[in-house]
Amino acid sequence: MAIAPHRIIYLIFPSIIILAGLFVQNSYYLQVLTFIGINTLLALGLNLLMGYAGQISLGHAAFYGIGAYTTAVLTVHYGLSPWAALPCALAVSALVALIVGFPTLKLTGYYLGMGTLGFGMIVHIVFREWSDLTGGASGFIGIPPLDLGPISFSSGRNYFYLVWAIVMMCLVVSNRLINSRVGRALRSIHDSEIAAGAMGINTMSLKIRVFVLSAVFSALAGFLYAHFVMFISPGSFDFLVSIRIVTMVVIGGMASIWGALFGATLLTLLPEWLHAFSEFEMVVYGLILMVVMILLPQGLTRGVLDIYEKSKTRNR
Amino acid sequence: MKNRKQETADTSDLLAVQSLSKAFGGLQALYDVSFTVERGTIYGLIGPNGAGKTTLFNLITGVFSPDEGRILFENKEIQGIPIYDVVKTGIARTFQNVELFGGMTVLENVMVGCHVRSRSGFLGAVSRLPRVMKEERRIKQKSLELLDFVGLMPYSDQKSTDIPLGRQRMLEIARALAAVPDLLLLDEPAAGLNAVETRSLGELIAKIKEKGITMILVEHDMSLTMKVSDMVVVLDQGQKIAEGVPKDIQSDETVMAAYLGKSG
Amino acid sequence: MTRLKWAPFTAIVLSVSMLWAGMDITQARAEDTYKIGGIFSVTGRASFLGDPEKRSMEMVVDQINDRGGIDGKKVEAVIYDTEADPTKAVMAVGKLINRDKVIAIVGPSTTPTTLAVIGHAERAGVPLISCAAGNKITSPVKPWVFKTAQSDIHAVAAIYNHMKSKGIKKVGLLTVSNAFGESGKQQLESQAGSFGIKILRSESFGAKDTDMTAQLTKIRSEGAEAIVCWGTNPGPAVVAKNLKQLAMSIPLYQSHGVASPKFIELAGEAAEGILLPTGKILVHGLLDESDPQKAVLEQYVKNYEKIYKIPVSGFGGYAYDGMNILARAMQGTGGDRGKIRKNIETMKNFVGVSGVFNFSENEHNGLATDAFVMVKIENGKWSLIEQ
Amino acid sequence: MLQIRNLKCYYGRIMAAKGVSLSVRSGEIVTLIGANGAGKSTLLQAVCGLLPNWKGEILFEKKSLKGLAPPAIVKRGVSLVPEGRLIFPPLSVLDNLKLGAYTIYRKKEHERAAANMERIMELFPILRERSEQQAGTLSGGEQQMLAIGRAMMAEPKLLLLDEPSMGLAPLLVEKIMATLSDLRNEGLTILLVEQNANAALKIADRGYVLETGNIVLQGASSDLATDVEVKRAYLGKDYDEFYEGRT
Amino acid sequence: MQEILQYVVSGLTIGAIYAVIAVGFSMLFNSTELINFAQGEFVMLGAMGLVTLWGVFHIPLVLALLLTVAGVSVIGFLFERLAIRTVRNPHPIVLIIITVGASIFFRGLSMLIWGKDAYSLPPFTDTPPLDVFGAKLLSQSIWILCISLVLVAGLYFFYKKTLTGKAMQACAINKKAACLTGIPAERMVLLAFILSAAMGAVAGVIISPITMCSYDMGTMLGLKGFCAAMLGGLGSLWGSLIGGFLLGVLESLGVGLFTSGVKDAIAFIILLLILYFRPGGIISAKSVRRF
Repeated sequence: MAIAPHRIIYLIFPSIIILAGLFVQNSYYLQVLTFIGINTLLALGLNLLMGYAGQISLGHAAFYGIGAYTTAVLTVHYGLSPWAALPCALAVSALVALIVGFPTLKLTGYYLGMGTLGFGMIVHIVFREWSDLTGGASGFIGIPPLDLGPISFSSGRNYFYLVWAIVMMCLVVSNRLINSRVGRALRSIHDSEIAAGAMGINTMSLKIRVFVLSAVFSALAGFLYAHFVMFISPGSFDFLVSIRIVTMVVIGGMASIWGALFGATLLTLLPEWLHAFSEFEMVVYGLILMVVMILLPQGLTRGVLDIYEKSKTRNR
Repeated sequence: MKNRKQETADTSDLLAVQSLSKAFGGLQALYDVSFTVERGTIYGLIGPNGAGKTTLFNLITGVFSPDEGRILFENKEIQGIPIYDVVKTGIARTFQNVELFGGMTVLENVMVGCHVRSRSGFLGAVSRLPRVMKEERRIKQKSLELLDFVGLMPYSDQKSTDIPLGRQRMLEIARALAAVPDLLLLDEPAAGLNAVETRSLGELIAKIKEKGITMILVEHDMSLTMKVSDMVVVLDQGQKIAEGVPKDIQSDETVMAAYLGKSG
Repeated sequence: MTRLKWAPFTAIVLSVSMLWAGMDITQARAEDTYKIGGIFSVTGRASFLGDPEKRSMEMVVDQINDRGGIDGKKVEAVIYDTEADPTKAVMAVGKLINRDKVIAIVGPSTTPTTLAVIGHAERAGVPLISCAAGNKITSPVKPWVFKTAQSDIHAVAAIYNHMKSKGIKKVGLLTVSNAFGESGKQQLESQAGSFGIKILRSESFGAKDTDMTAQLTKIRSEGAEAIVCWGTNPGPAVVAKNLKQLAMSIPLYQSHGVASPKFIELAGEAAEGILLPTGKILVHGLLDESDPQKAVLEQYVKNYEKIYKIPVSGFGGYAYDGMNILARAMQGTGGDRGKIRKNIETMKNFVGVSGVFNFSENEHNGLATDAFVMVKIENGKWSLIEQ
Repeated sequence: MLQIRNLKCYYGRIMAAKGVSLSVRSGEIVTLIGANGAGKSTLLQAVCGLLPNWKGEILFEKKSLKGLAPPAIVKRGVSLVPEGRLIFPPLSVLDNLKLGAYTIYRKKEHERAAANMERIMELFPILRERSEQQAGTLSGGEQQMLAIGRAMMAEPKLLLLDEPSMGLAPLLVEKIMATLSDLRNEGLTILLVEQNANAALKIADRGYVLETGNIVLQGASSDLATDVEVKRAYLGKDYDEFYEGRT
Repeated sequence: MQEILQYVVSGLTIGAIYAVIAVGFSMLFNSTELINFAQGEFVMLGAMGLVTLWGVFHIPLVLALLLTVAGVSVIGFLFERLAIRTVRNPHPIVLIIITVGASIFFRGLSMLIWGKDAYSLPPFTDTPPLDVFGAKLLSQSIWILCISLVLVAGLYFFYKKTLTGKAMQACAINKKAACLTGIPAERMVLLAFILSAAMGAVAGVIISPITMCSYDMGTMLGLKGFCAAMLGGLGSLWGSLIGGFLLGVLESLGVGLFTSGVKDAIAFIILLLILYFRPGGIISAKSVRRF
């Protein structure tokens, strides 16, 4: 290899995005791409927690929702500018993650899964029942679009660029994090918690910090979602959404930043394709999940590489 | 980085274990064990299965806290300190079952070892300020030096679990050394190694000793233990039954009985 | 190890190729048809609404085309499923407006999905005729958004009128904890005062709950004279059963959300004596010949049952009306969205399945309280209550 | 009866047996001694199918045990009394024993199982006394008896024992060993893995000394008992001299 | 006072259902350390099965019950063989996704078979509600309470008295030791799967008359059942039973004493509290006997 591939990727990837923005004329596709971007953020955040720190969360939609509802409440009820609401949304999400993280991350395995699931459920019920603030089950209307001086992000193309610029930024942040002192410590927790402790890593505190970071990513996605759709309702942040985020991470391939991108792309597009199956959609979707996990438990990104390598060695 | 004291003449005790006891449920894993480790020496810790050797290791490194007794390291009490702070005081360890970070390369494993001797955090990682990058370079260089020291340089880019077991043991030692310890605890470093590997392990231990690092060695390969240790402590059923230089231990009747069963 | 370095490329190549496969690059065909979008929750938790709506819309479009289309041009319906998911609804509306280039949209089926897509239709300037009931959709009025479903306001008014005539003053509410129930609860609470009715207790139940005796017990302990249950199947049927089991004999009012034969089937004997407001479709056979809607209703029911061989549901009519209103508004516009919008807004006395529509600049629903009739379930059948 | 040829097996990533060959003849007690980590337990686990990926040959009554799962090996007539006894603590003593005869009950031969039970009870009268008690409440020695009894319920032809003396007082060790001796006299073949070399060699006919995955010594147990090499295997001798000989 | 009694009675009915589902979870967890997120779908299949056999084809009730439970057991058998046994890398996260996939698959399949409508069934016996000091106890509730108690007692008997039951316990206690006594552990895992599917089916069958059955009824029931299992101590039979009843009664009292909006939140708040402060559950599976 002449040039390290992880460097080239930072050229290729933005070019693809810029080109996509220029050539995709149809704003429906831009819309789909924007949703893919938002989902990538979600998957990226959870991937840090699940893929790198090895801690499962079945309640991540809660942070997604907290991000969305905080900005909605602040911009609509208190008339704040969305850009002022953004740091608040991230901070609220981080604070909740901090409070919840302390007792929850002491749990392991299925118990951790159940703890996070329960948390997600409770937050969902809060969204639904606190109707004075959240608009209750019928949802929250009138969220303003994003503007930055003269640039309006209400158009599909501008929003597409905004979302993907943020995705790009988060990809870089994640990548830098993973390949740093903290990132190595994080990955060491995944591989052997006891050895990590013996290396002087305060595993509990690190786990909580990653949990908070991953909550912030999710809240960012929630913020973007809220100002894109300009309407939110509790149904968009329920248990099934949490599961879908987990699925994105697992199907894409855990412990690969780019796997999150692929997982998010697949899981966003899959339902669109499956419309062709109409009535069979759920059956096919369930089958795909099962079959992928049975055959390629490493996730598709890694799985496809494995298959490619095998065929290469066989041909030799 | 922590300043290393050049210890040559000073032979004061580095570690003192004083009447340590620990019970799990009804099982008394360790009962009233005391011994001291001199700076710059190698201490062999032996005993049959279930004698409490690993428990002792876990107490010293802060995995558990003792029910009773004290652990003095450089004259400071360290019992009950959480595991990650114990490392900071200067105690590093390896593991009986090779606890490498399988998802990382050989080099990265050692770099994790540098954790306590470096500072940059989340913001540093993301910002990549010159200060952070400098530290990163320093960590990398230090790790490469250590790999060279244990002879793993050619493997630095391989996945840590892909190299042979013997090398993995070496890697664990390099990783522990990256924490710049004063005291290194080796938990059965020769288990599963062949004769050649065991021999180079012995040589490595000698080299580490030359650097002035004190070691406690739990090992079943008696030939190795007896060869490298300056002092040997024998545990049986949670109690210290003998302590002395290897020659004496090898001919000690109590030790013999503990291992071979009471004869006659 | 080296192969892991290729993971980013693999991920990107896979993602991009998937996107490629997902986009059919084919250009929209020449404008020889009027394309109308439909978005209904054909599957998912509101499929009881979306499924008949989709059928009804397809039926109308076929009828129009059989008559030779609008101004000689055929009409083509492009229908997508929202699964009652706001995100999917937004995507579907985006697809309709930008890819299929539809002239107008009928749907979505539920209030949250409608609220989610309103902004997008407004910005694109596409007339949208929602089939959902929520008041928030048309109040305040948004220029491009209309709806054909009777508002909760009228349903609540119908119920309270009936209570007033029976002298009931103290009621307990039991609403489903979703958008439908919440909207109903708001109306019930805000209108109670003007009818001199006092709400003693307001309880809720989950859409999938299996037992509501606890809520009913609580309402009973407050001494309510009647109970209003606001929900869609199957929850209200459970309420009806539980009420019977608790041997509570106070009247039970249901909402128009259960106005389908399915409710009687689910509640069985417990359905006896239940009162509810409904569009006239359920009782079309009982209507007086003089009723303006009678002919429209009978034709709709006859056609629907002939084509689909299944009993008509009370909900498909929303899409039927929506499509018919659209068809009338499109005449002579040549597909100009602005003109269509204007035509709808000025439409008067349009007799539909759900009622007689009179739109105006400030009224984008166009229905009045007379769109509802109160019915009672007797001997497993609907019977009309003369007001 | 049991022949092991050039057995290599891995325990995790550690090669725990590096080409071990040994044989057990019908009706004898063979003991396998050696220090911790010598590979004794691994060897037993390979024989009874708990370690599926071994190389070499294991023949029981001339038939290979390769690829058989533990239950199938039990049916062939090989039972293991595992290290740490691994009784089922919440179940009663009686139930523990019954489960030992699982394969026999499955064949609907209830009388045979009952007869076995009677025999075990005679062998270890204390188990009869405690038959209704939860097995977890037994003392260490009683648990060891129960573990042996449970294995005997399956009517093994070859009984494998992994460190039966571990954690027991000397008096109890003697008692257990005496019982094993009795069983041998009744015709049972026994392969005994022990750290307690003295106790094991006292009842064994032959012995093997295992060190770091290799057999370094074998012979009649009376010879081994006095051999200095045995001592060396446990306590090591001079390092250089020793490794010179092997590399 | 009468109200409180009514809440308790209502809570016991719904609690019995949670209990049966929880027992299914616990049994499986005991033998396989696996959480089956498709357990709720087995409940749904049980209910829909009875709707079809009894409600549509008018097969005699008892026969329909047995056929339904048997049918769902077969599905459990196939599920274990095709989806669980074949997993190459049984990491918990992978298994969670597989069972979630299975639950979506089952839901989709039932939507195809039974459509999107809800169905209802009459109670097993048509007797008026029982009056317990003013609180109404439905005849179906009595059925539910009896059947679930009989079922758990039956399971208890199975574990206590039969050799197969003891063998299953042995596998749960220590798989290795069980193998060494000649117990075919894999078959026991399969049996655990079948039994837990059957438990789910029974739960579905007995609740079908008091509630409405539809293809998507299972998810929430499954989650609640899981909460109950956690509450009582995952892996403990009696714990699950108690956890189920407790959860039902607490929910019902929550409606009565607070407000119905927070009813579902109660279940999950209790779950969190238990996890934080007593992760072994009320009856800790670790310190107390497992069965």
